[in-house]
Formats: sequence, C-alpha cells, structure tokens
Amino acid sequence: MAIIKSNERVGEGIFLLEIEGIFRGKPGQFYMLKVNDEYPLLSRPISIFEITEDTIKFLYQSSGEGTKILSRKSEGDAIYLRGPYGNGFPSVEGKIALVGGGMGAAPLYETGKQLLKKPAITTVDLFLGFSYELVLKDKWEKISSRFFYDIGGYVSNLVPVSNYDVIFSCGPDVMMKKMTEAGKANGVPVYVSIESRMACGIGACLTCTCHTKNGNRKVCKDGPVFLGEDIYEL
Amino acid sequence: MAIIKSNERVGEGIFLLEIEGIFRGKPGQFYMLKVNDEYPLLSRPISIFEITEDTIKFLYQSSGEGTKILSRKSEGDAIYLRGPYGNGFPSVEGKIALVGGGMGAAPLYETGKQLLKKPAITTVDLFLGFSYELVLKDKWEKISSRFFYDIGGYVSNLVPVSNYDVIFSCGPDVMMKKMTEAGKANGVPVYVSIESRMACGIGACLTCTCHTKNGNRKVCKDGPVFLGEDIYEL
Amino acid sequence: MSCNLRVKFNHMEFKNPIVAASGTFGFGEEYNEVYEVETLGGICSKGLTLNAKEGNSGIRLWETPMGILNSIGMENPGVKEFVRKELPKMKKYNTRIIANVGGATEEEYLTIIEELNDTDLDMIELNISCPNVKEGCMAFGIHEKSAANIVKQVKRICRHPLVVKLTPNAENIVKVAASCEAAGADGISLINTFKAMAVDIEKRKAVFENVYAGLSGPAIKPIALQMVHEVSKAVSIPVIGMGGIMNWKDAVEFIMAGAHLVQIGTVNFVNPEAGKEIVLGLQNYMEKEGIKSIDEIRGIV
Amino acid sequence: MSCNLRVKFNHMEFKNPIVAASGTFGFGEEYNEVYEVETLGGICSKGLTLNAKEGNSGIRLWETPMGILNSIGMENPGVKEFVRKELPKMKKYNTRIIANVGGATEEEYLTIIEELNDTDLDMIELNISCPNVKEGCMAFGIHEKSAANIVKQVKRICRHPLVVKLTPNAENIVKVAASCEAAGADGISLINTFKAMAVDIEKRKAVFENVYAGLSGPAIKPIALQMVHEVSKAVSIPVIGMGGIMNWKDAVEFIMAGAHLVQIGTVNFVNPEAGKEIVLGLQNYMEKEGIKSIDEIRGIV
Ligand SMILES: Cc1cc2nc3c(=O)[nH]c(=O)nc-3n(C[C@H](O)[C@H](O)[C@H](O)COP(=O)(O)OP(=O)(O)OC[C@H]3O[C@@H](n4cnc5c(N)ncnc54)[C@H](O)[C@@H]3O)c2cc1C
Ligand SMILES: Cc1cc2nc3c(=O)[nH]c(=O)nc-3n(C[C@H](O)[C@H](O)[C@H](O)COP(=O)(O)OP(=O)(O)OC[C@H]3O[C@@H](n4cnc5c(N)ncnc54)[C@H](O)[C@@H]3O)c2cc1C
Ligand SMILES: Cc1cc2nc3c(=O)[nH]c(=O)nc-3n(C[C@H](O)[C@H](O)[C@H](O)COP(=O)(O)O)c2cc1C
Ligand SMILES: Cc1cc2nc3c(=O)[nH]c(=O)nc-3n(C[C@H](O)[C@H](O)[C@H](O)COP(=O)(O)O)c2cc1C
Ligand code: FES
Ligand code: FES
Repeated sequence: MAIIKSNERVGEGIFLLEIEGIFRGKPGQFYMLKVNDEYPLLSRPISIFEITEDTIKFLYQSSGEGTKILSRKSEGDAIYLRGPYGNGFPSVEGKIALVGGGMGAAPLYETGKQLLKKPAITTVDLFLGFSYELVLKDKWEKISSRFFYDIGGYVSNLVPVSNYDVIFSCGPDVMMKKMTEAGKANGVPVYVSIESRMACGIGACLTCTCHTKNGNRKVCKDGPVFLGEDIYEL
Repeated sequence: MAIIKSNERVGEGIFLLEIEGIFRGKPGQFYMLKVNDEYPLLSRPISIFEITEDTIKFLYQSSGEGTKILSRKSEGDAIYLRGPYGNGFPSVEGKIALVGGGMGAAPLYETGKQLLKKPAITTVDLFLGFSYELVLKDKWEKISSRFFYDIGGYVSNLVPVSNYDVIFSCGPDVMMKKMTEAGKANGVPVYVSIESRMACGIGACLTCTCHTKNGNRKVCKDGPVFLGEDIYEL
Repeated sequence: MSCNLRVKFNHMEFKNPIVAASGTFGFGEEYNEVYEVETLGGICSKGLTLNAKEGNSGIRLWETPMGILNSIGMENPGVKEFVRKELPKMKKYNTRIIANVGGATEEEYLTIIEELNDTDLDMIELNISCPNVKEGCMAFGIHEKSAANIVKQVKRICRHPLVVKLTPNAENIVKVAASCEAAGADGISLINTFKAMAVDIEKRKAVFENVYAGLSGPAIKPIALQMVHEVSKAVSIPVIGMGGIMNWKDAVEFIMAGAHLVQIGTVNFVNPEAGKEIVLGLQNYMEKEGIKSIDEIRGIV
Repeated sequence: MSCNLRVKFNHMEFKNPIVAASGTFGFGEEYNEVYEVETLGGICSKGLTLNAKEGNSGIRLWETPMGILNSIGMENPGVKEFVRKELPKMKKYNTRIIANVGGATEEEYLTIIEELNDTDLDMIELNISCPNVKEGCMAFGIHEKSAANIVKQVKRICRHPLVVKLTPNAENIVKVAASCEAAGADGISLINTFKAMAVDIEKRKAVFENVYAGLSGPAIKPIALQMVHEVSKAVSIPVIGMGGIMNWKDAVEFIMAGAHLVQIGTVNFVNPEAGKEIVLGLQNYMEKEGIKSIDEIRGIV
C-alpha cells in the first residue's frame, strides 16, 4: 500500500499522480496501479513519468472506470503499486529523438531526463502530439535539447528522421507504425512502447501476448518496448 | 449524493457520521446509505441518530465490508442517502423507558431528544447496555430524564418495568424479547425496533419480510418498529 | 427528437424496451413514489402462485461480489388477490403490464392462467425458472421436454400473449428456447437467477435455509449476455434479455446481442431511479448516434 | 503449532489445500519471484496441447463487474517443450506439480498423456472444459457420455493420478462428475470458466474475436460453490474446488462445501501474493478455531 501525495488535474481528463516513497525503475518501465481494495479487480499498467529521490509520478488519462476512480482520489488516500515491470528503453548513444502522442508522452519524461545527463548522448529532441492541448507546458523543455509539439495534427510529420541515431516512440499505433516506416527508410532504429491489456503484469497469464517477427512475446515482460520493425508489418 | 462533513471514531469500531443538508425523518426511522458508487451494490440501513437544522447524524458500527468501507471515508467524500424510510416509533404519553443494547442505542438518541420536549411526556428514562464501553458518554444524559448504563451485563435487568407507561426497545433479539416478556407481565406495551437484511428499503422486494402474529410484514415499510408481542413468541 | 424508442413485440407495441423484472419491483406501487413508473416500457408483476405464499423463512438475502443471492421463495398474495387488488392499480399506469406466473404443478399453472384469462393484462411471463421453491417451477425449465410440455398445455388455454422465462440452469438453454418456440410460445425471456450458494463459515452452515438461492446482478451479466445472444440467434420469436443490467450501456449490449426488450431487476435495489435513468440514457444515446429506431441495432452483434 | 494443513488426496499427500490454478500461474517461475511458490500445496501448469499453440488473436482480456473474461486460447509451448524445459524447473519446487492437459481430439489427449507418462509429475488434470478453443476440449465436458469416454480412454494408458476438470457449461455437471468417477477418474476439479461475452457498443461488435470468452473471478464464486457442493455430495472421489476464491475465507467456504483441495486463479492477478496469504490465513484460522485437521471441516455444510 502506498499513500497518495497529490493527484492533480493538469489537463482535460489528465492527471499527475504523485506518491511518496523510494521507488525503483528505469525509463519506459511501468507500474501496475490498483486503485481500490475491491473494485475493480485488476491493476492498471501506467508508465513511470518521473522518479525523484523520494517520490514517483504518473501521468495518466481518466478514460475508463478504473482511471476514473483513480482520478477521484486525493492526498492521503491509499493505492496499491507493483513494479517496476517491463524492459524499458534500451541504452543508446548519439542523437536521440523522442516522439510521443497523447498519453504516450508519459514515459518520455523520465527518459529525456536521464538521457540528457548521459555523456554519450549528444541530442535529445522531443516531439509531442496532443489532440486538444499541451499539458505540463513548463516541464518538457527541461528534459530535452529541443522541444516541438503539435496539437491536432500528426506529430510524426515534424520529425527529421535522418537527423537521429535512434528514435524512441510511444503513442497511438498508427503513429508508431509511421515512425517505424520512416526509420526504416532512413536506416534509423525505432523503438516503440506498445500497449496491451494486462492481468498479471509479470509474464504468467499470457493476456498481453503480441505477435512479433520473432514469435509471440509478452508485452509486460519482454516489452513494452520493442524494435518497431519486429512489431509492425511494413 | 451527499457530502460527508465528518466521520469520527467514537469508540472501538464505532463511528459517528455527520452529513450536511436539510433532512427529514422522525425517531426510529432509517436511511439507506450507499457507501460507494460501484461496490458493494446494496445500501446499508442505518437509523437516524440525530437530525438538526442543517445536518443528519448516524451512529454505526463497522462490522462487515460495507460499513468498513464507510468507516474509511472522511470529510468531503461522497455518499448516497435515501430515506427516511420505515414507520418510526409511535407517539406516546406518560412515563417512557428507552432500552437499547449495542448499536440499538442509535435510534434512541433522537427519540429521547424529541420525547423530552413533549408536554405529554413526564419521564424519559434511558437504559443502555454495551459489551465493552460506553460511547458518546456526554450526550446521553442530555436527552433523558435519567440515564443508566451497563457494560457487559444485561441492561434489561436494570429496568423497573412497572414504573413506565410505554417502553421502546432496540438491540439484540434476546434483549428485546426479554423486555417484551417483562412488559407483558406488567401490562406495559413494549415497542421494538427490529433488524432485517434489506435490498430495496421501500417495500417492493420482500427480502425483509418478518413473520408477525398478524401475518407477514415488511420490516422496511411496516416496521422497523413493531409491538413486541406481535413479533416474539412468548 | 427524431429517434423513437418504440419496440414491436410481435403485434404489441412497447413504448420503450425497458421493463421492470419480476420480483424486483413489487407491483410498481412503491417505485411509483420514486418516479412515474409509466416511464418504463412495461412492468412485470411479482411471481404469482395460485394461493397466497408466505415465502421462505430464514435469511432471504446475501450480498456477493457485485451480485446478490436471494431466497424469497415466491412470497405473493396469490393470483386472485392479484386480480382483485393489484392489477387494477397496475392498469392505471400507462405502460404494458405483464403477469409473472409460477407454479408447483402443471395443474397449478393452468388454473392461474384461467384466473388471468379474462383480465386486461398485456402479457403473461411463464416462470419455469425460479430456483427458490422446492417444488415445480424451475424443474419445468431444466429439460426441453418438460418445458415444451408445460408451454403446450398453457398455450392451449391462455388468451394472453405468452412469454416463457428460462433458467440459466437449463441443461441446454438454446434447446429449451427452441422447444418453447415449437410449443407455441410468443416470446422467450431470459435469464432468471442462477442456482448458487454461500457458506457462513462462522456458523459452519449454509447461509440459506434452502441451502441454494438465486444469484442476480452485474456479476452474472457476461453469462446472461452470452445466453441471450445464443438464444436470439436460435429462435425467431422475440426475446426479452436480462441479467445484471445496471445502466443504458448494458441495455444496449443486450439489444445488440439480439434482445427486443430488456428487463431490469437488481439495479432497482441499487438505485431506485435506475428505470427512469436507463430510459433517458437510451434515448440520449440514440439521439447522439442518430439511431432512429431500435431495429437498427438489434442483434447486430 | 498443533494444527496441520496437510490433505490426503487419495494416497497422495498435499502439504496444504491451496493449489495454483491452471493458466493463471504460468509454470510458477514468475510468481516464484514474488514469493516462494513451494508455500503452496501444488501448482497446475498452463493447459498443454500436443504442439505449441499461438493462442487467440485480438483482445484477450476484458474486465467485468468483479470478474474477468479471458480468451487466451491455450497459448502454450506444447507438451514436449514442457517436459524438456518447464517441468524440470517446476520439479525443483518442493510442492505437488500438476499438468493440465487439453486437446482437440481424443487422439491428441492420448498422445499428450503418453508424453507425460514417464515424467515425475504428481498428477494430471484433464481439461475437458476450456471454452476458448474452437475444437474439442470443452466439447468433451458438456455431456456425461463424451466425458466418460475420454476419461476411460485416458485412464487406460495414464500412469499418473488423473483428475478431470469440469466445465460449468456442462448440461448436468453432477452427472458428468459421476460418469467420470465411473470411468475411473481419481478426482474431479471444478469449475473452469463460464462461457460468457461482452459487447463493445461503440464498435457495435463483440469484444472478442471468438465472440465468446471465459468468465472467472469472484463474480462466479456463488455458482462455483454451489456446483462444488452438489458434486462433492454426489461422488466419492476427492474434489478440487475453485471459482472466484479471493482469500482464506472463500477457501474455507469451498472446503466446508466439500472440497479436498482448492485452486486459486484470478486472484493471482489481483494480488500476486495471494497464494501465500491464503495459506497463512488458513493456518491462522485453524489455529484460532482449534481445528487440528482439515478433515474436521471438510464437507460439513
Ligand atoms: C505498459 C503500459 C503503459 C501505460 N502507461 C500509461 C500512462 O503512463 N498513462 C496513461 O494514461 N495510460 C497508460 N497506459 C494505458 C492505461 O493502462 C489504460 O489507459 C488503462 O489501463 C485504462 O484503464 P481504465 O480503468 O481507464 O479503463 P477500463 O475500460 O475500465 O479498463 C478495463 C480493462 O482494460 C484495460 N485497458 C483498457 N484500455 C487499455 C489500454 N489502452 N492499455 C492497456 N490496458 C487497457 C485496463 O487495464 C483494464 O484491465 C499504459 C498501458 C500500458 C500497457
Ligand atoms: C432498520 C435498521 C436500522 C439500523 N440502524 C443501525 C444503526 O443505526 N447503526 C448500526 O451500526 N447498525 C444499524 N443497523 C444494522 C446495519 O444495517 C448493519 O450492521 C449493516 O447493514 C451491516 O452492513 P456491513 O456492510 O457491515 O455488513 P455486510 O456483512 O457486508 O453486509 C452484507 C449484507 O447484509 C446486510 N446486513 C448485515 N448485517 C445486517 C444487520 N444486522 N441488519 C440488517 N442488514 C444487515 C447488509 O445491509 C448487506 O446487505 C440497522 C439495521 C436496520 C435494519
Ligand atoms: C429479490 C428477487 C426476487 C425475484 N423474484 C422473481 C419472481 O418472482 N419471478 C421471476 O420470474 N423472477 C424473479 N426474480 C428474477 C428477476 O426477475 C431476474 O430474472 C433476475 O434477477 C436477473 O436480472 P437482474 O440481474 O437484473 O436482477 C427475482 C430476483 C430477485 C433479485
Ligand atoms: C487467464 C486465464 C487462463 C486460464 N487458462 C486455463 C487453462 O489453460 N487450463 C485450464 O484448465 N483452466 C484455465 N483457466 C481457468 C482457471 O484455471 C480456473 O478454472 C478459473 O479461472 C476459475 O477460477 P478463478 O475464478 O479462481 O480464476 C484459465 C483462467 C484464466 C483467468
Ligand atoms: S500481463 Fe500476464 S503475461 Fe503479461
Ligand atoms: S427491503 Fe425490500 S421489501 Fe423491505
């Protein structure tokens, strides 16, 4: 059990949840959040947004029933956390582009933050696309070399793919597929973080199976980050 | 939907819930409290403890799952109330004894408070029995002519039945049966407030049926207050 | 408003597809104090037996995870008292009135039907599915043969449209439905409650005196929906779907699965205004989606 | 500590009655990182088929009120790979290892059994109850005749104790249980998931590609308990009960209803430490109540 420090509305139906404690995890990994004792049964997989010395933060959208219940919680309320789970983004070098759409932005924050600190990384350009509004305006510039965003259009169009050594992408499938295609055309590896419904979160139940070029993989354990080419039929 | 003003622990597993608003209801009636949106499904019947100009209060024990969930709520949390339901205590005259055991004390508070104000009432003696501790010590004397209590014994033994014109009783079945017997022996009518599991609370589902001398009755609508003689085989 | 919620159930029109389920709505009177019950498409009476019934003793209700177990045991005033006292009051509501009929023997069913023949009911729901009485009722609904037989006997004398209410405890509910259709039923309603139980581990006893009781509520919805889907595809008479409907979305699921009408039971206890809210929610949904008639979405899954 | 949790299942002893249910625990490895899985009385493998299976495509999971619908479709590495790679790892845990065996045809079942005959498994759970594969499996478990037949064939060659896992979709689960006993089964386990469904009203389509999926979790517990109660009374071989067990109290309910062992499935997803907690909770309960052996409470309801 963990105690909520804050759960702030930062955009239309979008919340930033902060929980005190010492938490582990690397960029691209996720936690399973159980929002109530009894109902609903299953935990929700939510990416690490930020980890500091004494807190962990999640950026999430209140879409279905579980996240709606979560969005009504406030300081002092209990919540259950399990994690970190999944592989996270691989370690890379050179010039990196981070491309996020919608809530796909969430895992890119800690990712950018940590990449920026690495000597082997020369550039971290961040490209975010939102449908309605840019959330957490002030934060994104701090964790990127350059920050570009787009409201209502296709953020993938903004990315000068050939400028980069590696691209990390998270968001709607169409977007990630597009990035993968563009990456392939330019010889740039594209890593995508994909979503799947999850029950156990630890690789035992096979509800999150995805078909890859190398056979079935578990999104919760072998992913959520995969090489785009292994996932999408191009 | 109503908003909780306070939900204070006043004894071992016993809570006083206060809700702001203008509420109706007479002594012995109850409300159906739904403690959560989704789970559990059913509302819990809880007697009116006190009604003031701008609040309603309930005294309840956290016993099973629903009341446990309720006990974790605090100021500002939402709750759903329906009522008032049931018949409540009848209007009476003369010397009255109120005899409560355990949470059966709850409906006697507002009862005493209102009886004390009536010119036709000459005495309101309050007898309460608890298993472990007396809760809300300061409050009971204010709504009674004389206040007696007992911890761990049989409160019914304390009642000089023949001194009274009418007895109202609420608590464990054994206690109410004893009072009914004593009343009968002394020619004093005893009204009892009985419990039953309830689904609808309004008389439609027949889950709360109790067998009385006059045939089946609905505790939620025809009760919860009955003449003891009609309920118990003496 | 260009959409309409009307539903044709054979030749009879319902103003909307939301009907109060038997046993959860009394005879409508109590809920009419909560909202105008004629907002609903119809109301099913509490299950009626020939003579008044006291119902079961002991605990009658137990809550389970998102479900309830009940063991009412068909407490009701008997059909004569229903006709004398309750039906005239029900008929004042401008909505379809359905009498739910249970029985321990074929003879009892037939006598009740006769008592109801000359009344101005809209429909009879033949309950061969109640798990809470020791004799008859659900026993008729387990096998397709016994079901077909009772339906045939009843149809022979019944002057009202006859819907047969099935039990999920049937050996093969699709076969039972088909055999009821073949025996002349005008419609099928499903599902009644599941045979289920709870144990009081402190007392080391079954919670209910009858040991088994009937499970209803959202817990059973996914199974009910599956059965409604399968039965709707298998019969050509109209189907009334139910089991765990809590809101208009659930109602739409049942309609898309093939139901002409849906009934709402347990939800009336959870929220007494649910009937009204579901009708409004459905109307709202249809307007937003530009669905002009429920026929457009019925059975599209 | 004077109480003990040991259970005799025919001649085989389980250190306690809590067993991880097939398909919800992988082959134990992942959960062994959460707690020592040998805390459990036993572990059932994921359902095994002859050849590796990719499982179903499309959505595989949908949450329902206190239940989950799954449509995994028996994804598994195939029996040979199981024997080669998974079983040796499982055997390192000091607990009973049960292989859950599914098949599309009688021949497939028999070949799998042969592949398992010379391994040091403790038990085989014959899965004739999975609703998520298009061919075979559950089809064998619907009727008592087909169930008895497959059990008889399997028993003829099987060198391990054989428990048959039943489906709540059986036409008459008590008869199926009795016929499995008569055909030589050493035990019965029940229940597998219920055939059920969900509709995506926005897409106007069934949620699952297979349309129907399997319902598990606390929602079904009252029905599962009823079936375990009825089957336990009807057979004299030991019974493994399951369906919606969430905590030690639920486990006690199943034991009081007649189960020798219980399996825990969905709860592993809700709380990965549930297995350990349930074993401890049960032990605690027995100590407090002065119950020296589970035999004292089994079937007392
Ligand atoms: C690895 C991973 C990381 C994620 N990180 C984030 C994040 O940082 N911020 C954020 O807002 N969202 C994130 N998501 C998506 C998030 O998990 C879903 O939006 C959420 O589970 C929906 O739950 P609900 O209660 O709103 O919906 P409901 O409709 O009540 O959910 C019902 C069930 O379906 C599952 N489900 C529904 N939609 C999704 C989905 N898109 N992905 C996975 N499961 C789903 C739920 O987990 C639940 O089991 C992530 C998903 C994955 C797989
Ligand atoms: C008219 C009336 C007035 C009441 N007034 C009070 C009061 O003022 N203070 C107070 O503490 N309690 C009161 N009770 C008892 C209270 O309703 C139960 O303690 C409560 O419903 C238990 O719910 P739970 O969630 O703790 O238990 P659970 O075990 O989770 O309940 C499961 C189901 O059983 C029902 N149930 C369980 N125990 C009882 C019971 N003793 N009576 C009725 N239903 C029960 C619940 O309502 C629920 O539907 C009253 C009961 C009635 C009928
Ligand atoms: C308390 C209660 C009483 C019921 N009584 C009857 C009845 O008399 N006749 C009948 O056919 N069904 C009866 N039912 C079953 C319901 O009509 C309905 O089929 C079932 O509850 C499933 O729907 P639900 O999940 O919406 O409640 C009863 C159900 C409940 C909960
Ligand atoms: C995701 C999932 C996968 C399952 N796979 C299998 C399986 O391979 N073989 C089997 O016999 N049962 C399988 N089951 C059924 C469970 O073993 C168990 O019978 C059922 O879920 C009821 O128990 P529960 O309510 O505790 O989950 C599966 C259940 C789930 C939820
Ligand atoms: S969520 Fe269970 S295997 Fe991935
Ligand atoms: S609770 Fe429904 S009739 Fe009393």
